[in-house]
Amino acid sequence: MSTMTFGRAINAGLRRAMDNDPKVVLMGEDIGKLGGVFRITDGLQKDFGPHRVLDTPLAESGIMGTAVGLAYRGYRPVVEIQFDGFIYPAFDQIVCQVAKLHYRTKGAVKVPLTIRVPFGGGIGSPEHHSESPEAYFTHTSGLRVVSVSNPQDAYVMIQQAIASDDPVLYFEPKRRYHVKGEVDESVDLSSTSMNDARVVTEGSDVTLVTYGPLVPTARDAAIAASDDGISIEVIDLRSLAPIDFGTVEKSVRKTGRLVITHEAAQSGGLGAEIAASITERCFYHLEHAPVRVTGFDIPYPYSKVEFHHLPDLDRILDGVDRALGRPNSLSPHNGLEG
Amino acid sequence: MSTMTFGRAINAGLRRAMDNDPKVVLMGEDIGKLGGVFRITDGLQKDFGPHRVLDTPLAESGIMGTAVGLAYRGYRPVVEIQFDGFIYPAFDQIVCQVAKLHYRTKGAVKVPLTIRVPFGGGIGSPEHHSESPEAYFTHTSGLRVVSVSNPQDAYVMIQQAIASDDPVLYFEPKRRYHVKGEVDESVDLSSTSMNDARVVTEGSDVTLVTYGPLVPTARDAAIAASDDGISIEVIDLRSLAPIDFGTVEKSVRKTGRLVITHEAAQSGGLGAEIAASITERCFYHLEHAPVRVTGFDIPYPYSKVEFHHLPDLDRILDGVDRALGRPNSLSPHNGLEG
Amino acid sequence: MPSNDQTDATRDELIQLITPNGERRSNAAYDPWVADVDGAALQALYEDMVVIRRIDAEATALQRQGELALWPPLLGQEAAQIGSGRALREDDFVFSSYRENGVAYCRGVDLTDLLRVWRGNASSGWDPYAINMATPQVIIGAQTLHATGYAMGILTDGADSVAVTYFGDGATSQGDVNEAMVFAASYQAPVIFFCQNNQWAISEPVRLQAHVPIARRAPGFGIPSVRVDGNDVLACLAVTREALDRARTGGGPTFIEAVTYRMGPHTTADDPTRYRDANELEDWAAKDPIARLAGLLDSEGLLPAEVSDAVKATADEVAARLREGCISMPEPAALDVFKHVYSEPNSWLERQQDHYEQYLTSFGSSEEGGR
Amino acid sequence: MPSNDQTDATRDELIQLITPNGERRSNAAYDPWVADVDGAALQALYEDMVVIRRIDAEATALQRQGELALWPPLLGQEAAQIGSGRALREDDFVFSSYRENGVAYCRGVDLTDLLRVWRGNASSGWDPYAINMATPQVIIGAQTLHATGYAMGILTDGADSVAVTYFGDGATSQGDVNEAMVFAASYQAPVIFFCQNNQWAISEPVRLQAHVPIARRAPGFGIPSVRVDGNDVLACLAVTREALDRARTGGGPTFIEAVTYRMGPHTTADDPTRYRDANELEDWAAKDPIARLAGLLDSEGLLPAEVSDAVKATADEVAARLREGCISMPEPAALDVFKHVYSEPNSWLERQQDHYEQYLTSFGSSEEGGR
Ligand SMILES: Cc1ncc(C[n+]2csc(CCOP(=O)(O)OP(=O)(O)O)c2C)c(N)n1
Ligand SMILES: Cc1ncc(C[n+]2csc(CCOP(=O)(O)OP(=O)(O)O)c2C)c(N)n1
Ligand SMILES: [Mg+2]
Ligand SMILES: [Mg+2]
Repeated sequence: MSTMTFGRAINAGLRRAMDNDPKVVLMGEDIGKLGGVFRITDGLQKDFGPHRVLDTPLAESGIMGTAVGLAYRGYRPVVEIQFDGFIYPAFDQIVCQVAKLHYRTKGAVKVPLTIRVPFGGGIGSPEHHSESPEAYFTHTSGLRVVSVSNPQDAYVMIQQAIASDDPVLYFEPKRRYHVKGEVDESVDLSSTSMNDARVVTEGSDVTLVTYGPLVPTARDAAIAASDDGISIEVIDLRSLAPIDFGTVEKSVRKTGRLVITHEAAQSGGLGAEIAASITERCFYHLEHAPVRVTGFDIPYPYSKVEFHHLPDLDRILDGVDRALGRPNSLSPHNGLEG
Repeated sequence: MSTMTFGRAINAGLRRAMDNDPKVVLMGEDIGKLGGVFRITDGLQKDFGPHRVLDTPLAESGIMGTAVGLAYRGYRPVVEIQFDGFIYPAFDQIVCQVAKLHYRTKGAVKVPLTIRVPFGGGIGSPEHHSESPEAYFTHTSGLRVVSVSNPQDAYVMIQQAIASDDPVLYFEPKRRYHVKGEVDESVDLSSTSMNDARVVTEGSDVTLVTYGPLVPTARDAAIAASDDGISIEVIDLRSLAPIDFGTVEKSVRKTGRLVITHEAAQSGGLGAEIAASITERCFYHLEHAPVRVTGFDIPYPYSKVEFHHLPDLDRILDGVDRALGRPNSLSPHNGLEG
Repeated sequence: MPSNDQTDATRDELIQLITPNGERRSNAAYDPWVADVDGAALQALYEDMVVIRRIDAEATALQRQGELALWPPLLGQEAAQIGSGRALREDDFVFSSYRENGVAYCRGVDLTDLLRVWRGNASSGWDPYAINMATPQVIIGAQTLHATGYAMGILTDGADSVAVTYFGDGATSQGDVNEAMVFAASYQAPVIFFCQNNQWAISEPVRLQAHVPIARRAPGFGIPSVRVDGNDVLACLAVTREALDRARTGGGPTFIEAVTYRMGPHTTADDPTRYRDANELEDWAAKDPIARLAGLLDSEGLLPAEVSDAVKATADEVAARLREGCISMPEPAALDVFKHVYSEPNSWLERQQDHYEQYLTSFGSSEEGGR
Repeated sequence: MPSNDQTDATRDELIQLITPNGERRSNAAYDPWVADVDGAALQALYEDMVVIRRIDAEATALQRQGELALWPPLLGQEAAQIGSGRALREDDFVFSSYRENGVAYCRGVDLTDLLRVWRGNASSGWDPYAINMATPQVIIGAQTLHATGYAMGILTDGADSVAVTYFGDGATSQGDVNEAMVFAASYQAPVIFFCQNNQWAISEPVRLQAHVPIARRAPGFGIPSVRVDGNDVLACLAVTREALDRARTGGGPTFIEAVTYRMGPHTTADDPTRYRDANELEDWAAKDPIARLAGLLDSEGLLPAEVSDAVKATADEVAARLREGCISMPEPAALDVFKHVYSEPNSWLERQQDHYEQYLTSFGSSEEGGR
């Protein structure tokens, strides 16, 4: 057990994966000497050399396309996209090649690619640096998508993602990079699966589902709610595609109420899929429609107003109140004037 | 009133828009002399000249990016993407520029761009020629997304899309191009809005929501079901972002049951948003969880098996049975052996 | 050898070893690359070209007869594909577009595998590792990056094989192709960019894509390029061999523009009379790659009736096997749609497959083929 | 005039009119383009460069003091930006990246508008039509296509203005930039590609992006290019004027590579000591664009104390206004997040705004600013 930051845990996981398998190569902009703009790959080029840690030309489609070529040649590339908003030039290669190659070739060609994406807002940056594009990928058959919320998972799941023979998008909540936590580096990788959701805190009144950056916020909400006598079960999805609906279903059968929170825009976001699937699976156990607490249907806004867009503890609790039928912002006469 | 094919109706609408506004320019691959691979722009370059109907180099990002530049200069470009599966190289320009420019510049720059996308399957083509990528765009704030299902709407809505000061993705169900219908070319464009859904057939037992290529299939399902005494209300969404939930809600409050069908993959598809939103809006009126009848979570398959992937009349009726709690494929003992 | 110190005028020069009339033309730089090509080798190249043209004709016929949904003919491009394809070593790896049936033939593709996609029975025809050739790429230009990445892997492995990517004149407009050149130059990857400039991208003439000869593009990225008569099989062989040698010996990427002509439609669904002149077709017919080699062989007494008859017989036999493979292809099973989406289990898809199986069972038909 | 018949060696030549020591160097081809630049004009260019360096320093200071979240310094690139920016006509239109604060200054930008984005108060600073300059583009290379499309519109309009796009050495690797050249060449659009090769893309040296000098890239697309000393304001003015003239008179696009150096960090968040040598910085300091022009002015007696004092006073005054504009910028209102997503009403967003207003009201705070 050692204490390390979130960012350091990913670094340690990458290092372990590279130690274990000489076919693992890292690719990306500024990941070599600089160690990446977030320093996640710090020291790796120095230790593994420029053939294992490649600074690439500034072209995301080029990075993704050459990574596919390396996969054809038997490598396991780990691509860093510098910021969420810069993944789109690579979208064609991801959707048409990375996602489809295994299907296209009836399994002859494997694409064991890991795509690391620092994502989400709250860091006070300009446009394109704070987006949550995960729903584009969870709707893309052939890809796996995970998101991590704490250093231990970050350490383990980056290795599981790299070990997977399927392509995996690995979403890192960049505003949590400096959060510290305990990491057990001796853990057996096969003892857990990145496909399984995790119950963060048990509860009996409401199920609160989230992932990535909002997991700590959700946990805080559960603590705050418990002061009001409300018992929230917080679930960290970890895998966003496929989602471990079994775990969510089990919880909702117990609580009868579901709140989902994410930073991405509401319409067509992952919350829609979760609400729809859980309604399908446990309609008769639901006592209220699933409630979504999400970013608005807007481009990511400038930083002075970003905390309006981002769900926070208060908005989550308001959603919990809605799910419970308690007085909330949408009840009649909610305001001071009311 | 005249009878024309779906494709011809779009051609007539484009011609009308170009006649009315000299700033309307068409761009795309092979749209000039050839008139497009589906002949939708047939004759337009001949009549309006190569400055109004531009054959472009073979580069979708280039087409979209230069269209943005033309919009900056006051033009209203109408871009043709040759097939659904070729839109991804333009994804970055669509998501980061087309969708965000108006927001970015506080309304100073308008992007009255129309992006025409022949979409959907059922035409026996190889990979990348039969996709339904609409959910990527309905999740992208700043865009409007519509889909048309009959010649009259095709004629009117292409003009409304072009007239809109917002960017519009206009999805054309390519397997219906040759379907004929009545088109009233004298219709007043402002008498209808492309934002409104349309009730295709009224019904009282189940609401069946769809758009684009499956509208005729849904209508056929309603006819078939009526033989069994089941009354289906079919809704053609027309606008996919935003969706006219008012119309759907009204219907579901009446029927208490909702079936959604689309060709796109289920997970993260538009059906999820519709199910989630309608559950939020009329939870207490629902007698069954919304049912989705969609494509599978697979890359679009090769043509010999594509009709397994595509929802058809039987699968829709099976979904209707599920929504009604009637015996269906998921009931115990459904099969011959059962 | 092409160099960065040339002027564009020299770069535009078309390498030609056999004239359209079938005369051998000497070229000090490239003759050495084909010095070993004797009469038998020339006859073999001739047979290859005749066979792939026959395959093309047969496939086109199969499409007309409804046995194939679509076919992209290579008619006119036989020399470019055989000349380059026959230069390759088994451990080289090809990343092509959809029109390179001739290259696939050189790689030893099973004939039936050529047709699976176009009959609608599969999304691709063969196991890429079986013949060291990726299956056809539909997204224009995408494969050039795959080739470059593969070549980066060759470098890291310390091997001396080469990745070869084929694409068209239209493809040169795509960002991916240009990014591939950036990466290839930056890492000095052993990759050959083989552009078949067949003058057309569906209905668009090459001048819409490129304002100057395409071969000029690569030197701007630091990649030597060469412009070759794409209807001259010997010249295509020579320039490809030179490029392969450069790549194998640490010299990095090369760009080859093979100037040729698509004599048929873009695909069987296309009608080229809508957009191009009959005269143009005639001009190019006079430069036919097969007639040209036949002329040379003939003038050297290498094409007696027994040889040409034998070639024709081989071509007929191949065509018969092709047809047989086509019509006897087994139909896919319904549940095949779910296979190979992932290599590892996926709960979403398993549930959907499960439901669909139940659905089919409700009709009593779970093992039925396409409906 | 650059031409397609040059060899690469001539293409690599660096156009220079003022040496690093401040001596005027004659150049038969480019002297005529700056024949009208008299002492007063040179003094004005000097003032511009001093002022934008002062703006840069002030903004950097504001960032250090927590008034700005981030700032991308242009330190070292003053000549490239002022030389090109001052060549433009009002009806030309600029599409730049994020570092062209000097160009924006030439376009007459309101000083406070320069800072809105970096203070986090807006997604962009100004109305593009007010100064005929698009707001900074963050997606590397995307703006080059916008410029090309705009230029296509100029052509259709029959106007003689020009679109000018700025981008970095790193950007040349992006597909978009290369596609922009394809389109520009194909339509012969009046657009100038102005690449500031400042040697670095964050931590990546230019040799990773380009294996040969960047100016060689464009001729391969059929676009004439010129390589200019980017630290020489007069040379930058000259080559830009030539390119503008070509574009206005139907000669189509031009590519300019301005060879310069980013003397500061990539942004205030960057630490260049992690990846580059102090020596390199020293070498480039010796070629400083402002010192160089000061040297020339001085040698011609055009920089007496009263002139340099006046310039300094102007710069200080501008800096003071910049600071004042920064700290007195009004805070955005909460509901501004919902504005301008669409130009026409949108039911989804209206509902969300409505709910959020109710939510804020439940705290009694709907008109409050950022929390
Ligand atoms: C990204 C993308 N855009 C458009 C298409 C449609 N398309 C298929 S082939 C083709 C023309 C290709 O021309 P070229 O590269 O010259 O190759 P050729 O067909 O002549 O061999 C087009 C536009 C596609 N397949 N992929
Ligand atoms: C598509 C995209 N990828 C990555 C980035 C992150 N990024 C911002 S600036 C930069 C380097 C740009 O270098 P260059 O083009 O030389 O311009 P300079 O900063 O030197 O002016 C990178 C990689 C981005 N903004 N956009
Ligand atoms: Mg071609
Ligand atoms: Mg730079």
